[in-house]
Amino acid sequence: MSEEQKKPATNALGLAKSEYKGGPSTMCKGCGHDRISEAVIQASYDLDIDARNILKMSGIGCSSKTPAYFLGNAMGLNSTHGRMPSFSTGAHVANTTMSPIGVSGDGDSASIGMGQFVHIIRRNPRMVYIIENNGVYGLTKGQFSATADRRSPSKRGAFPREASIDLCGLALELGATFIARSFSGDKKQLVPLLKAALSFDGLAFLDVISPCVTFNNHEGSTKSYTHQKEMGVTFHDPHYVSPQEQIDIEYAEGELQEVTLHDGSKLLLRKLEHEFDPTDRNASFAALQQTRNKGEVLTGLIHIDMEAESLAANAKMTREPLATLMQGDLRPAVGVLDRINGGFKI
Amino acid sequence: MSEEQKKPATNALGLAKSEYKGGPSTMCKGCGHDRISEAVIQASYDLDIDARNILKMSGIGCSSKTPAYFLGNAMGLNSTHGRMPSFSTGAHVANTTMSPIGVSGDGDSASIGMGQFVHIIRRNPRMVYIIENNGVYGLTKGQFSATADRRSPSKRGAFPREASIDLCGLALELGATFIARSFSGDKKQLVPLLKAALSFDGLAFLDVISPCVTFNNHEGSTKSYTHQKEMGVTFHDPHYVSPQEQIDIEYAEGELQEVTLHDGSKLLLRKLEHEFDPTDRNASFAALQQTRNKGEVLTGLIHIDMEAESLAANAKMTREPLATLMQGDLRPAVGVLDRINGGFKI
Amino acid sequence: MNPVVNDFSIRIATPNGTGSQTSNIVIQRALIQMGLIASAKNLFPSNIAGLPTWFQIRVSPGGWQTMNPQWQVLLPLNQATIGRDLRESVPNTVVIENSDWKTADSEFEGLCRYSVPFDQLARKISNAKLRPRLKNLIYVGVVAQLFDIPMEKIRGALQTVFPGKEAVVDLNIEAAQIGFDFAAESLTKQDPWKYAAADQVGDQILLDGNEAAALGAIWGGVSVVAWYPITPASSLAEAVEKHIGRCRDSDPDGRNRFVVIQAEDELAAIGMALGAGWAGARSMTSTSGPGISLMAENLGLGYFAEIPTVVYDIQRVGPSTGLPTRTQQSDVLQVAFHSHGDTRFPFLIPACPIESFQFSCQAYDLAEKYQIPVIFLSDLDLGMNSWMSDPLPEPENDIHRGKIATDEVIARLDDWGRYKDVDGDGIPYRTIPGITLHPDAAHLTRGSGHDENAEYSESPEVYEQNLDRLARKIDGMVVDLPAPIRQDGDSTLGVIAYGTTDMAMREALESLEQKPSYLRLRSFPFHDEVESFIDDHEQILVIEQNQQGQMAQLLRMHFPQLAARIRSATYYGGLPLSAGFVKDSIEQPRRVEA
Amino acid sequence: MNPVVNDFSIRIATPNGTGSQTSNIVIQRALIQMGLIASAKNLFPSNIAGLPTWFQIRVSPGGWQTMNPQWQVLLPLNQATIGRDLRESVPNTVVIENSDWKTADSEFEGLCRYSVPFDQLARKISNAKLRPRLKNLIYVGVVAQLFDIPMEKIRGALQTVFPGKEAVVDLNIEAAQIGFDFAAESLTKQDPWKYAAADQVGDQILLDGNEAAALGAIWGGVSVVAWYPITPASSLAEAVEKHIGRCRDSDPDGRNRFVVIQAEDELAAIGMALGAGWAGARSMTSTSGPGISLMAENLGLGYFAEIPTVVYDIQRVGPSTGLPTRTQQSDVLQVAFHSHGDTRFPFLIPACPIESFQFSCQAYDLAEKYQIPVIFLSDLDLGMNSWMSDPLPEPENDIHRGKIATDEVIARLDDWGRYKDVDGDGIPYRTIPGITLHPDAAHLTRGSGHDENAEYSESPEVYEQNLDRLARKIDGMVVDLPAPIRQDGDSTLGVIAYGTTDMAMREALESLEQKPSYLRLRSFPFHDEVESFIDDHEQILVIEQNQQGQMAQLLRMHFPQLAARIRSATYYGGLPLSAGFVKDSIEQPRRVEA
Ligand SMILES: Cc1ncc(C[n+]2csc(CCOP(=O)(O)OP(=O)(O)O)c2C)c(N)n1
Ligand SMILES: Cc1ncc(C[n+]2csc(CCOP(=O)(O)OP(=O)(O)O)c2C)c(N)n1
Ligand code: SF4
Ligand code: SF4
Ligand SMILES: [Mg+2]
Ligand SMILES: [Mg+2]
Repeated sequence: MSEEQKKPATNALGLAKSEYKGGPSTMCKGCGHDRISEAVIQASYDLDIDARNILKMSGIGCSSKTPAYFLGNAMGLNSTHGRMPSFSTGAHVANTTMSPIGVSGDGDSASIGMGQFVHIIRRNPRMVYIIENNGVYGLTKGQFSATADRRSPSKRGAFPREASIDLCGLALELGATFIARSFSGDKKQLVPLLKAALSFDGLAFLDVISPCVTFNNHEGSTKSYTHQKEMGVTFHDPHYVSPQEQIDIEYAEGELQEVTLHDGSKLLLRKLEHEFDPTDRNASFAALQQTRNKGEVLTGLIHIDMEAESLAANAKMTREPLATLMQGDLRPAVGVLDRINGGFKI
Repeated sequence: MSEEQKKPATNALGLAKSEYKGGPSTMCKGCGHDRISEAVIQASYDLDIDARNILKMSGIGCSSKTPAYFLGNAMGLNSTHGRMPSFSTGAHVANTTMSPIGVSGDGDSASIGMGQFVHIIRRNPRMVYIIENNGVYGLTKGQFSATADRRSPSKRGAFPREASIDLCGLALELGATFIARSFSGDKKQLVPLLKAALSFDGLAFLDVISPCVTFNNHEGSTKSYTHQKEMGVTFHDPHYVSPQEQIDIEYAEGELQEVTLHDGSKLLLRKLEHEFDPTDRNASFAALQQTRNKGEVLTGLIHIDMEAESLAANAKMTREPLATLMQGDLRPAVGVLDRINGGFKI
Repeated sequence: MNPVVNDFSIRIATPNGTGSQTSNIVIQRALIQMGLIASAKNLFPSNIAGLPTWFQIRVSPGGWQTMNPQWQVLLPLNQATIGRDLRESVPNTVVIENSDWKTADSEFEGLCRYSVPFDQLARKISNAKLRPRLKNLIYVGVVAQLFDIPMEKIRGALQTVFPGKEAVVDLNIEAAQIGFDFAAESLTKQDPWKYAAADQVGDQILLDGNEAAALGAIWGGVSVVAWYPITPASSLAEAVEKHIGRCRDSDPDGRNRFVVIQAEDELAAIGMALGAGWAGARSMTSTSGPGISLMAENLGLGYFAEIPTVVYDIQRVGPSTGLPTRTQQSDVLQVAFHSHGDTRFPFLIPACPIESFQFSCQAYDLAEKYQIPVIFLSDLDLGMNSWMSDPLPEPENDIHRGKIATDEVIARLDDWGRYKDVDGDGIPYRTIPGITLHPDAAHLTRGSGHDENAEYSESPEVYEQNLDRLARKIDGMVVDLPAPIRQDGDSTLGVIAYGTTDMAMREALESLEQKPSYLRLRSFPFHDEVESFIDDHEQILVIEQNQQGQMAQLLRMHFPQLAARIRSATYYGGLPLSAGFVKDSIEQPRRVEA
Repeated sequence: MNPVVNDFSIRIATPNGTGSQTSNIVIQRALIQMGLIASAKNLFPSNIAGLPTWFQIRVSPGGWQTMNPQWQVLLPLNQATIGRDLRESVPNTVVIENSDWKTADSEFEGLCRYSVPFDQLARKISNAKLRPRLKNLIYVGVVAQLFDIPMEKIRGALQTVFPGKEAVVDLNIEAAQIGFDFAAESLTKQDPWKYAAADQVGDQILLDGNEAAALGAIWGGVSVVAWYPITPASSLAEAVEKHIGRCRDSDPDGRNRFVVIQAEDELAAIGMALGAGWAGARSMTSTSGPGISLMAENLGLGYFAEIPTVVYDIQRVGPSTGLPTRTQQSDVLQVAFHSHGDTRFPFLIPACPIESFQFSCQAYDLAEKYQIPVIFLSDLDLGMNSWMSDPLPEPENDIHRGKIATDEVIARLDDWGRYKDVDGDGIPYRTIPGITLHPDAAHLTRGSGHDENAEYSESPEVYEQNLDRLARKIDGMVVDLPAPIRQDGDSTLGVIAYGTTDMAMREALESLEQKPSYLRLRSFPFHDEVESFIDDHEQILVIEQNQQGQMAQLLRMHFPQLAARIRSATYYGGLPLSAGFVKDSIEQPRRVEA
């Protein structure tokens, strides 16, 4: 082996990809969630991210365990079931210089966590919000989640009694600023979308279909690998270009839509069969409607709103971390209390 | 005064409208909520409802207090903040022969109650779900609710920082089977919609704009009487015809859409300016989108789905009240336990 | 009749939402401007407009701010309650009635009656549009004339209510003057009560406990506030929001060094507060009964994962929705053992605005030093009623953030671990994400079983050791918690109270012949002094505002050897506690159980 | 070597999710078919596949089903834990090792070692596709051969696991036989342990506490089940769903006389249960730690508005997420005083499957009679481990729905009111909407202050009276609650335990020279017998599975006169309690605090 071959490739920070790993996964073999962890590792490595600036946030579930299995150098908080959004919001405002990556499950977000899911979208803090969507409660052994759809039987053959939730449709209705759907089996699509999400100043929501091989990958399941391969459709291929990079891919005129993200990076969307501008909210609605009506699962960037203000901007927050403010910054100056007391004088 | 004039008018049950009242209201004078109570009284009277078959359900808030002020002969449960949906679901399944009318506020349902709101829509129990929507927390003195929109300042001039929720849009996205919006100041529209809701076997959701005169009826508020009068639009006038009644109104050909409800009653929709078929979910989406884009508030029947199954049907529930099943119905027959024990024999 | 000066209470009954609150406050403030400690209890309904409210203003030579369950002067200005108001009045109570109303003369029997044609007088108010509101000022004038409050004090009080709005003050004065003139001309003084200027006030200020606590939070360095509206806690978060931008300097770009988020509910509010605490900011949330219940699960995470935050529980009457606008001390057992599993939460119990300020300020240091959610346990009486108080004192101590595992600390410590008890006090060194960058620092904080290095573990030994360390940590907190205040008496009886019960206790003690000893608890877990106090007395009576004697129960649990001598006297009707209840409980045990 | 018959434990270590569970159960069942009480403890991780699991099967002459913390036979078939498994084994432990793995010989020092080439043997399994799963059956055969379990019992056991699937049974037997044959040919018995047919079992059945409780609910007449998945409570609701349709007759149209709803979370689950209880159906929900915390607010409404329902709390290790698959008894203080304000919730504590069935069944009568949420307080050890038990007995009592304000009752009673204490027992007559049609019946149930007629009231007297009535009502419950079980010994020591601690207690008692008295609590509030038991003994030791000695605390609170003699011994590592712990605690107090 030559000297060169021995040294692993490194990124601009001089880090090998392996340094973006976490502990060994305890997921079942073949679980979609592991593929998503890999995509996060890939995206972080490619983006030369210092993991120590990432906050890994999660709720409870198999999916919510995965932050233990990526970015081992990042700190994380495995919170309570369904409450990742509020913990993330708090952590985010405490230190807006950090980038939170929130990982949740369809049970965690669409069932018990629905309230917080809805309200974090309204609040729009800067973070990446990934739902590892398998249509079941993996960790509690295969009960239906709220994204299980009526046509999709359980392993034992029962069908969900309730209407399923399309998380992307819901996010769109609620005014989310960055909505994408992808598939844990489609790294080529997922990684650039994750990169774009990490470059976005606002809530970047990713609904990632992530089959549960143990409880929901059987025939008839609409969250299985097979189903997603058959019924998944997309309107464009995403390609992420960092601020430093040149756009070196050649496209035909009009074939490409370019979205410039907050940090100057670009998301290039190579159009496929259909015309569809994800910056146009009405078009996003239409695209979703149209595919759903056909029983298809639309993936790709579904909507992006580069105009909306994020929570920190909206709240006119300092760019310093609140977490490190000192006595001098926090405690009002001597004399202020006298003034206050004076105001209470009758 | 002649004998005849003295006697108040009565309905088919021989009840005067006053017998549909509740206790004296403790709302502020002019509060929109009181108008909604009146509409419930009117609809119940007109429909010859025996109030003892109604369950009045609510959460916490000014709005949630109103069940005390209508249908004094009905029993009710004033539950906890944001949890009316779950209490109603439980009460409903306990006795499906009763009709629950759930009353909630925008704070109660769209803030703390969002999770339960979403999930009761998925479950589709037969009930009327009214949100008395004033864009504020009335009872806790005027904080913004999640339906407060960004353009609408508080009394003290502050603007909401977060995107507002369109409850009808949300319900539609979630697959609700009956969605209407109305205005507490528009009895002519609200009463027939309520009647249709009461005749519907499934969740009939009514988002009723109901101005809070004390905290959110000032200039600039988008939940004020003035704003609703200016920006409210509707696509059709509703007219309710009970199963016994003849359709005695004359309409031009094609001017009328007729929806036959589960109990055989009909909701007649007289078309106004626009073409719009509320039984077509895509059309409902389009109508909402279109009006929202113009800053208008669409009222009227927004969507109705006569095909969907209600919870009780879906769960193959008996039509007897579970509440009155006796020992003989409930406890398994003698011998069954032996069989069960046998199954545990190794 | 000999005049009785500065020693009586006025009760004003009105429907709420009619603007009478301004008039009531004006009377209180005018008295304060006369140099009197005028305490006020606002008994308001859970409603926005139309339901009965009572406002009770007390002046006493001792300057007591306890609620006086009896009143000497009554203004029954709410037709819905007039009958009851009169019936509840003791003989000779002065009644200022609306003579435009038809009330049976018999109702007034034994009472000293002044009739005022309020509705007629109101017509004299020049500004017709504002008449419905200004009308309330007429009774202010009547009270002023009858009991000797100079009209310039009324004006002075109005100026504090409408600062800088002289035109408004003039309109109000005009209405008050109408009442004053009527009383002067048409009423003949037949009662002994009067006010006279005195020197009780000094440099005292008037504020409510919630506002004091809010300021304490600001001085304590809070920077993330997440809350959900609920009476009686809303005004605390709202006061933080009101003051923080004005008290705390912006950053060089003029941007806020804080954020206040109105959450969608209490589950989210505590989640945000804990998320912020975990990420290193000083954070808080404020709530009451239903909200504190909803926080159970997340508080358990905060406890077990050792995340600092401050939770203000402003207690109201429970259980359930209870009486949202009435006061109680009935969350004690709940907060002490909140959440499932073995937990124990420290709480602080202020008894006055200054303690509200101080304990609130201190709570942030405690939360960070001990890495735990700290509960600030106040109540509606302290939180929402206004109290005369010495000015809020500048905090004595600088902000202390406790043990932080900075990179240097990790490098220095031998084999640091997030949950390692390096110093033998049960307190580990915590990291701050983004600040602690040492290669060993990264870990996943979790509510599941974890070892000293924050790694997931299902080991029984690791689990037990961790719980034991937590217990040690919390036991150790007492050295930093506000110590109980002991005052020895001349009896074998020791009385224990806490929080707002203190006011009634102190007033009652003053009036007792034989004085029991008095220990005021100010925090949990208990100091050793609590045990020695119990040990020093043959009998212990715990006086508190809940049904079950919750603090007495907590004491019995903690001092089983002494439990037999602990009795309890409880009031739980929702009104601020009176000295009379305390006195009676001590003198002739009533509602006292073993 | 003298054989030791039917008195040892086998511990099987495997990664979870590999199908070993079937093999383990087959061994247990084969032993049962031999007439042995074979108890099993499944120590599984909070994970779906790949993490360590231990399964421990115990047979003893006494038929004890307590966990034996030591094992005499070990199958360390998980490479991730083999080192630890060997180290934790006492000398002479029999080890059945996988000879295909490289484990240092030194690790086996002092142990009795049988080497089995499992991987090689697996290749003999004819069905290649199923080999990975069937492979586990090989150790079943080895165990059978070594310890004398006849292969036809293995077959019999497989038939109970795969009823009616002879082909599957054959496949499994083939694999087991490979192990059996290998052992017969290649292993030389060097240890004393063996099984022999006996007569311990009689007509006993094998089931877990959750399934028994589920059946109790069905026999108790539950018709509305609302739940949210959580370990270790899910299997209870799932068992109701499994059995109810088969046990309860449909209506004449073939439609269900029940409904099971998987709620979106625990807040909704308890809301649905209470809504149903309010509307007159018998309802339940099941949960554990985090879920019971989330139910706090709504349970308070149920308490205060007096709504019947049954809540199953299957305790796991807390606080917070804790160890979801391990057992504890640490929600005691929380459920006793759940929710804010003054509350007290009755709870039932089963100690075996029969009590799970009976208490569960009875809970519905109690909930309806006393109009209150009743908590069924079990734990993971009872709920999820399988237990040998006498057959479930037909309930003795008919269903009783308590005091219902039917139209006749209202007409008969003088001035009925929803919350009126007509009979002096604190229990009012409740209405059922749609059933009670009397014109006076209608009212609005609420969690806010209300008078006897369910009208909103802020009156302090009304509030106090209502809380007092509630206290009376709950005090009165003891006559109907399962009484404690007392067993007098020959010592001045009295030991108190409850729930699953009972198994360890009874086994320990058997082995003690001087026997303390033993009182087993079965419910809260406490019966008078509890007080007299404490009174009768100089020292009281409460043994329980939590850190703080929560039940001891509860006892101290309730019997302050006797509190001084109550000590507590606690285990909280999450494993099922052993008799050894109990014995040690009694003999040589360890972890015993004042
Ligand atoms: C309050 C609470 N209720 C229930 C649970 C049990 N629980 C753990 S994970 C889970 C569902 C997880 O499903 P999902 O989020 O879809 O994750 P997956 O395992 O499918 O990735 C549940 C119900 C819990 N931990 N906390
Ligand atoms: C758990 C809980 N949190 C907070 C409150 C306080 N609270 C009472 S009503 C209310 C808001 C009501 O707003 P909305 O539902 O819009 O009703 P409105 O008064 O506007 O009709 C709040 C926050 C409560 N009762 N319970
Ligand atoms: S149970 Fe399902 S979701 Fe969980 S780890 Fe296994 S495959 Fe993944
Ligand atoms: S505060 Fe607003 S919502 Fe409440 S009663 Fe008054 S007007 Fe109505
Ligand atoms: Mg899932
Ligand atoms: Mg509102």
